[in-house]
Formats: sequence, structure tokens, C-alpha cells
Amino acid sequence: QVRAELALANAQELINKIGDNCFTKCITKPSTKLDSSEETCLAKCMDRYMDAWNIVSRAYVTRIQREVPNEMTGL
Amino acid sequence: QVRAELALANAQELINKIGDNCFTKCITKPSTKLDSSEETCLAKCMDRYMDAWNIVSRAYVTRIQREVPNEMTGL
Amino acid sequence: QVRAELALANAQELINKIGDNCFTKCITKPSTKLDSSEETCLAKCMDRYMDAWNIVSRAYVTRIQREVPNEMTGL
Amino acid sequence: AELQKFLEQENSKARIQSQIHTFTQLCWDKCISSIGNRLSNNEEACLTNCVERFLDTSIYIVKRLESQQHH
Amino acid sequence: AELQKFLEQENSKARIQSQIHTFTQLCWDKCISSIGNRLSNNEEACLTNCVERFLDTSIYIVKRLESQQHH
Amino acid sequence: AELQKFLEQENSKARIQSQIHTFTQLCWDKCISSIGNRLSNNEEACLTNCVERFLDTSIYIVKRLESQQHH
Repeated sequence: QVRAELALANAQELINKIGDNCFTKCITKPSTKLDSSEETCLAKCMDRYMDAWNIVSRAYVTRIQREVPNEMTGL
Repeated sequence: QVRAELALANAQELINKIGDNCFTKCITKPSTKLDSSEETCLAKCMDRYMDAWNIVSRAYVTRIQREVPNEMTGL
Repeated sequence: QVRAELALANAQELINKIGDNCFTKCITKPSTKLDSSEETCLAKCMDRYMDAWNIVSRAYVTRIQREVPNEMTGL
Repeated sequence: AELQKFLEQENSKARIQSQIHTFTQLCWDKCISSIGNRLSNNEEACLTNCVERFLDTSIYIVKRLESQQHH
Repeated sequence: AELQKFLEQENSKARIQSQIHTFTQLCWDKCISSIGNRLSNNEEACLTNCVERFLDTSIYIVKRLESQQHH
Repeated sequence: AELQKFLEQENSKARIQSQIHTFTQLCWDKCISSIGNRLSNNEEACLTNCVERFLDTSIYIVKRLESQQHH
């Protein structure tokens, strides 16, 4: 159950980060509805943010595994 | 008492936000005292920040009430 | 022991702040290694950040001592 | 049960208040450039739209994530 | 009572240390533009004034709020 | 002891996940300027280097602080 809460917290934080960053990048002048170009931008921005998250994860975990013995992190 | 602590925390957070945002906007070059033009700017900035806070509150609460049944939020 | 934890938390927070601020200022285009000009910049930036931290501490503590009776803060 | 319901409602109010502070900060940065004697009509509309579109953005993101997981 | 007083003082110290970090960040952003071999006199004065004026700003805001509530 | 080890590992995972979010934010700001249909090779390399150099920076700072305390 600890593990499930961790996964949920992690997904929630990723959604929040995508929301903050992609709203800032894609909705520069908020109007009375999301128009289709804003939605297209949000979809791309979301995909790029998740790409970035994956690259960063890989780089960080690789580095940790290079420097820290496995049993310490449980990875 | 929960309610009083909530109100206090809320007021404190609003004062902190006004402090951070209005210091940044009004005191661009900090000198040896607050001069009167800086105080005028702070007074206006404070009023506008509270205006913004009110508009944002109204918009958010209206949206929640449109989308979520009342008993869930206790509003 | 409370005191030791406080000192450690304080040192850790200072290291984090130096990391964030000096990485932003000194490593503008991250490459495959820290080059010597980046390290020189980091060393200077670190020293300046600690200078700033000392000046800010002195100004803040002086102000508190001017305005608040000593027994309240234990300084 | 009454107490628990009360605490849950207060908790939910605390979350809403915290969100209002976050949105005010976000939309202040997006909508307010200079400090005048009152908010202009444009600034007021921008603030309301900013909250609404931010919520739309969050909903859009969650729906799109959910639809991708069913592929 | 001695222990409680000790813990309150440590708590107060923790709050002051946390404030010092916040102010250093704020005033670093306002006062330091380029990184040199030492802080210039202008930068040093700016840092001290930044802390003092930020505290003045907080006091001004609280006083003005209080005076408005008595109307 | 098994439970404690499990909780410590989860705790350590939570810290790593939180760091990944922080680094993604930091390196997104440094490396991504416009939103395209895929990350460019430059952006990908920048993201990886950004994480690596940020960790190098942290290590450099701690080592330099330690060496100064022995003087």
C-alpha cells in the first residue's frame, strides 16, 4: 500500500507539473474557451514534458547506480 | 477552533503573497527608507492583489459549484 | 540534539540554495563535463552567495534585536 | 461521524483556499502588468478566464492521459 | 518549563534561519547581477536595504490591513 | 527489520522521485525553448547533461566546503 500511494503521488505531481508548465507555455492570453490551437499545443507540450521526464529519470538513475551500491537504494 | 486556525492561516498566506509580489513590483531599488512613492505603490498593489484574489476566488468557487455536488465540499 | 539537527538542516538548505542559484548562473549550456571556467564561476558564485547570506543574516538579526525583546527569541 | 464530516469539510476548505492562493499568484503574473487605481475590464476578464482555462487545462491533461492508457 | 522554553527558542531559531534563506534568495535576485571577486559596496548596501525594506513592507501591509478593518 | 528495510527503501524511492520532478523542471527551463513534434537531439543531450552537471555542481560545492573547513 505504501507503494501504491507512492505511485499515485508521483502521477499526481507529474500532472501538476505538466499543468503548470504547459499552461504557461500554451495559454498566453486566456480567453473564454480553450481553442483548438491551444489544445494542440497542450497535447504536444504534455508529450514533450513526459519525454523530458523520462530522459531525466534515466540520466539520474544511471548516475545513482554508477555511484551508490544497489542495496542502499533498493532500485 | 479548526475554523479559526484556517482563517488565520489564510490571512497569513495572503499577507505573505502580497508582501512578496508587491515588494517585487514596488521596491525595485531598495534604499535606506521606504519613500512615499514606494508606499503609494504598495497601497495600490495591495488593493489590486486583493481585488485579484476576490475575482479568482469567485471564479474558482463558481466553477466548483457547477461541477461538484454541494455536500462534497461543504461550501 | 535538537540544536545539531537545526545546524545540519541549515547547512543542507544553504548547500541546496547555492546549488540552484550557482548552477543557473554558471552552467548556461550544460555540456559533457564541467569545464574549468564553469568551476571558477561556481567557486566565485559560492563565495558571493555565502557573503550575501552573511550580510542578510546580520541585517535581519540586528533588526529583530532592535524590535523584539531578547528573551523572546533566545538570540 | 459528525466530527469526521466536519473535519473533512474543513480539510476540503483548506485545500480550496490553498488553491485560490496558487491561482491568484499564477493569474496575477499572467494578467497584471502595471499597478493602477483599479483593475481594468481586460484584467478582470483575464483573471476569470485564467482560472477557468487553467482548470480546463488540468481536465484536458487528465482525460488525455486516461485515453492513452486504454490503447 | 525549562525544556519547553528551550524547544520554543529552538523553534524560533529554526523560523529565523528559514527566513534568512528566503531573504537571501529574494535579495540575491534583486541585488546581484554578475559574479565578481567580491561583492561591490553597492551590492552590499543593496542587500542590507533589501532586508530592511522587505520587513518595512511587511509591517506597512499589516498596519494598513488593520487600519482598514477599523473602518 | 524486513519491514523497516522496506520502508527505508520506499522512503528513498520517494526522495528519488521527488528529485526527478525537481530536475525535470530545472532542465525543462534550461533546455526546452519551443514545443515541437519531438525533442531535438540537442534538447535530449542538453537534458541528460543538465542532470549530470547539476549533480557535479552539488558534489563540487560540498567538496569545496569540506576542504575549506580543514583550513
